[in-house]
Amino acid sequence: MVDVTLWAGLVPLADSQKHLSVQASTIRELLRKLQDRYPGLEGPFKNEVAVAVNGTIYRNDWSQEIPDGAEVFLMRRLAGG
Amino acid sequence: MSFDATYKEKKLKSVGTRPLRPDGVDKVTGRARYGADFNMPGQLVARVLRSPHAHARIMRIDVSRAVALKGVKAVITAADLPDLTNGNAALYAILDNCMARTKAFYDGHAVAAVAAIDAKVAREALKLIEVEYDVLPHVVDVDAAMAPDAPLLDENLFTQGIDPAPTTPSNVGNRSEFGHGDVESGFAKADVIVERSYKTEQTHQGYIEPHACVASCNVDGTAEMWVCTQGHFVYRQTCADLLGLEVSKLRVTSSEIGGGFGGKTHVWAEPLALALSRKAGRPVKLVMSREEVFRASGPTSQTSIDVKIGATKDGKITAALATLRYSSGPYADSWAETGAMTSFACYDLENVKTVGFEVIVNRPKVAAYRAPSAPMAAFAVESAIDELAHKIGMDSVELRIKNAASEGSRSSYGPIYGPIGIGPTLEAARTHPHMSAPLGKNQGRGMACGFWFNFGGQTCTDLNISADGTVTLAVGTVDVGGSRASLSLIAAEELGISYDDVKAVIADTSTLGYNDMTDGSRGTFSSSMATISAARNAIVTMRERAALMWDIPVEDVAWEEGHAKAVGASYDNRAPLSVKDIAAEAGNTGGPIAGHSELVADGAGVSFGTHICDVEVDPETGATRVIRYTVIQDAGKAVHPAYVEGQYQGGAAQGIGWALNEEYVYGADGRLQNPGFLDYRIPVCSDLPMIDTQILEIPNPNHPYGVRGVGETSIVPPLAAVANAVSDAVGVRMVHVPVSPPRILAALNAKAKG
Amino acid sequence: MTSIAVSTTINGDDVEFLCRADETLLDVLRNRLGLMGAKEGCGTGDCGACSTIMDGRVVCSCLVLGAETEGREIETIEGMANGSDLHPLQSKFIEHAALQCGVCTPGFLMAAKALLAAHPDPTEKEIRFWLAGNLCRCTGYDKIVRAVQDAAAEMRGEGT
Amino acid sequence: MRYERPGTIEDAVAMLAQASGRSFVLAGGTDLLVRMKSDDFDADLVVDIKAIPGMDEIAETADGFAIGAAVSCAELAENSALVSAWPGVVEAANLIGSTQIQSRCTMTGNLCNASPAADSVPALVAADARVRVIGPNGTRTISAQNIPVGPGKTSLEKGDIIDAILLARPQPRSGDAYLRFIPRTEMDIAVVGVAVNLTLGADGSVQTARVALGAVAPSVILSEEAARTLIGTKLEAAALGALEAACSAASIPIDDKRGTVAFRKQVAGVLARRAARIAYERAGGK
Repeated sequence: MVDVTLWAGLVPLADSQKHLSVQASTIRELLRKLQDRYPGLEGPFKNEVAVAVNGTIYRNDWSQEIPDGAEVFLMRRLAGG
Repeated sequence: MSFDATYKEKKLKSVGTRPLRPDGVDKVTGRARYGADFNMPGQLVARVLRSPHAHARIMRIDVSRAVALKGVKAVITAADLPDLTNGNAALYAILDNCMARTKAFYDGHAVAAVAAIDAKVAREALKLIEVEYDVLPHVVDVDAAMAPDAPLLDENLFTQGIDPAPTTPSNVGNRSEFGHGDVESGFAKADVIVERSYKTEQTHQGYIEPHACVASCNVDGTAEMWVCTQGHFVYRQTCADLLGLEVSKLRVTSSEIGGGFGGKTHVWAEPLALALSRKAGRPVKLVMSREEVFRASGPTSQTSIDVKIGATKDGKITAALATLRYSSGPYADSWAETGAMTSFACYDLENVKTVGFEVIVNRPKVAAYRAPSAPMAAFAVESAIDELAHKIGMDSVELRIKNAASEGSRSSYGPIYGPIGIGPTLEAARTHPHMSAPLGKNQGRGMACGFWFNFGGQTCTDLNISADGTVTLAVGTVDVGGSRASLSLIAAEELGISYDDVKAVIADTSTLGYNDMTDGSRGTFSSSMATISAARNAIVTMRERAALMWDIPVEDVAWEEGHAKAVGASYDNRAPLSVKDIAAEAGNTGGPIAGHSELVADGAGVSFGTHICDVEVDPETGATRVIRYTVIQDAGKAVHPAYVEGQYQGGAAQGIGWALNEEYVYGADGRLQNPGFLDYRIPVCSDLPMIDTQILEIPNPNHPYGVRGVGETSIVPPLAAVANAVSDAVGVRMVHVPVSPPRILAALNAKAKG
Repeated sequence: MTSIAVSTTINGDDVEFLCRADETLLDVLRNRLGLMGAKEGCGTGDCGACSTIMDGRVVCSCLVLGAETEGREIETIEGMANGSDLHPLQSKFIEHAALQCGVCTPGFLMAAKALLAAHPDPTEKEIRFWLAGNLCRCTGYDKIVRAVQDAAAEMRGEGT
Repeated sequence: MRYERPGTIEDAVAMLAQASGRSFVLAGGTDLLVRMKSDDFDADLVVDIKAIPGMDEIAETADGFAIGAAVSCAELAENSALVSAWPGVVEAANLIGSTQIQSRCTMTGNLCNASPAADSVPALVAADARVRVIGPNGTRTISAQNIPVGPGKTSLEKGDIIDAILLARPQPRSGDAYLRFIPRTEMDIAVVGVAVNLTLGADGSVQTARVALGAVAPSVILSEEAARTLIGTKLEAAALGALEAACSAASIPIDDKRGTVAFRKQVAGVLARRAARIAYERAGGK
């Protein structure tokens, strides 16, 4: 199981839950399962989300594997300069 | 993803050297072509009519007299840009910002545009466009915009992120919150608490080249655009979306770019040039004036930040709290959220909370500027940390070292850190001779840390090997500061050939796959990854070709130091084949040899820097001179150290300007008072000392050579480093950036009065 | 409007052109003569990107009328190299990484050339104040000043 | 817009006098061409005076110096006699703009542009400079101080051209100085500017003083109150303190993008004190 923390903006779209547990081995699987559970997340997941896996932030590489017991944060994608 | 980006330690021959840049000769001879240096046959000149009002409803626009003027070929208003944004609020904001639809939201907001046979006719045509405005009350200040009685920009804006949701509209688009622990109990454990409010003024990236483009729409639905941009693929997508063009039919070529720093990540007038071309049926050149750049491109947020930090007597921070209010121009955005995420990222905190408020005001739409939002947050937090050190009588470097985040710390924005570089930059600062150099009369020293995320992103690269064994490297990330040199070094390293045998170019949108723009410090980080991947793919092909040339199994061909080598005792009389040897035979061994790569470069890794600044302040006038400055930052691996130093020095100089003199000044009428380089005061050559740099190289585990992005972090610490130095010199805590002479003198007078 | 016929010397060559009365030297160079090395960063004499040398003095070409150049000697960045030999300042700018985006570089080179003609051995302070009218937003000026110092030494025959 | 380059001052005056629309004299052009960039600006005639003989010369006469209206500020610094006679005037003129601007800008243009913040004007006023005006009705000589009458406005009439600025030969034991405040080290417009011109008696005490303040009023202030604080003194601390207070009191500035009222008043006093010291030393005072 992976423990996922949502950024505040996503919480209202996920039944007001900030922390969730999901069985997933890649970022893609994780996002798909969350979206299945909470269809409201589909919009933000399209191009607003970045995923921190054990502290490393991924913005595109949804094939990235999630080690068992990893700590995952869903963050807003930010602009750079 | 088949490409293995994991860092592997190895001896590097090309990477880390300082060869001459490939675009150098063009740039010192005047041959390099920037946005305004390109022309097309039959091209028209475009000009944009801009609102003189900070906030006004557009009642009527009559363009008939302009259209009738001889030499005018097209006039457009918002009516020529139908809303195709399909509910995408961010895209709608870009559309409305390009051309005001119902209201002009700031002084300089575009309301109409013309294309004419020359600049003189275009100028006359602007004067013939009649716009009837209903002038509305305006608000430009971030704090004033949050007041309950502030004029509303958008009657339908209800603050998100608040529970229960507000029932009345306001100028606050969103509230965001980050942190962990319990700050109240943390403050209860503190022996010392520092609490202050800070303000930073709006600044501009100040690139020397104004926005410029040449757009050409054809009747068959194809179009071309030459433009100065940090991301021609992104400009292509945005323009196609706004104008209803097919993405692949719009070919965008990036010119040489005369500076961007985030300001050329958004489109401004480019869609107008395309719309004018479409209407006129001729190519259109649009070059913004310097005044237009200041009034109508994308400056930073103005901010107002409260910070409270508590610590024990021995310097352990027990709680940290920040409330950050960032202006975003007329459209709600997420700049305060970024500030809230970065503000305490340097520290290992048990109890931390940050709250961000996004505030809309009658100023231009905010754009990214080098580590956007982080410098202001760092100014507030690093000023408070500095004050805390003074209050508990601890050295400010020691205090930071004691509280610095390290591997395993929970970041203030959520995740737990992997290996990070804040500690080593602080250790380097502690032992740097600058820290212990004596100071003279009226001089002060300040230091500060800074954090930025750094990005990777979608990247595509082509590496073509010519018949003579030389290599053309086509990349899709715009070169803003020497990346063609660093990427050539990477290709040379990977292939085992000479740097001089590699020629890197920036490909246009029709000749290479999609690339994200050059932002987030990603240019060299991600394109180097794609270049390594492309080179490795080319090596696979070259091994196959060598096997054919030798007529041996490919498994028996190894690649070492730029040569194919036959491995095994039976081949020991064969001389290795160089890239040149293999390339010469390419026609007969399967055709051209190339390596391609499409990947997402992820895992850029967060970045930290520590700066030290000495100033001298004239206590009678407040005049401040920076007399010594040192930048310490982790580069992972400096591919071309001279251009890494350049990034450190350039970011520091921009931050110094922000700290001392740069600011947007608005009149009571809501008009920008200083839209030019005369009164928007960026540092000139005589304002600065040499800027010393120390490059740390702690390999990034997610890049084959350990490279990290280096472009942005250097602008994060200077605001606080300079303000701390000034505060040290004058003995008064400076809380309003820029710490301009009138502010310093006012603070000194207040102190003298007690 | 009647155009004005102007005869002038640009980079040693006799040049004749027609321009309107309100056209600047920068407009003429860029739009009529195809000499695009001078850049318009501000149009008001504040950034120096359009610097050219007129009768031996460095000027902002955005603040000179085309018509005023009758009988003058103009030097632009396009004439700085001697054929295929770069001027020492040009070589040193590349060598010292004294440019990033490069849009200010032609202006800096023109101004620095005028500096070294007037002061072959300038101090760092003299360099910085002479070049204060040339804005650079990329480099923080550090490497530019070093490149000028090094070029000056080479031009004095002190080679490095 | 018409561009003319007459070869005589008479032709130039006639062109300007007969012009029907808005007409301008062009010398260095560093202000005029900036104004021309504005969409709101229109000119019908520009008269370039640089082809008129003598306009580009600094003439040294028995009475002093006649600085031609087209002499660039860079050229002022290259005239050693002028620099040694009026160092304050030359340093003020040399503070205008960048190296590039110095190659073109002129003191006469700085005066006629009538900006309250013009750097050379306080120095000219402190030096009691006069200007030679040639107009349709002949030649007259008037005080430089009387040329600017408010921001962007001069007392010159249609057809008038200033052909030279006249500086007297300085008195023995005299010295002048100009200081300004800008936030950066270069390229800024003065937030405050102060010029001081002193003549000392044989005993080293100040005999005559002229103190001119720039950027603190619609046009330059020649403060007699400030001058009086120095007369008879050797710039002792009390005298300098009185000078500082007098200059702050005489300043009637505004708040704008370049500075605040409080800042300008305070710094006017500080700069006056410092400029007075420099002028005093240049006059041979110790």
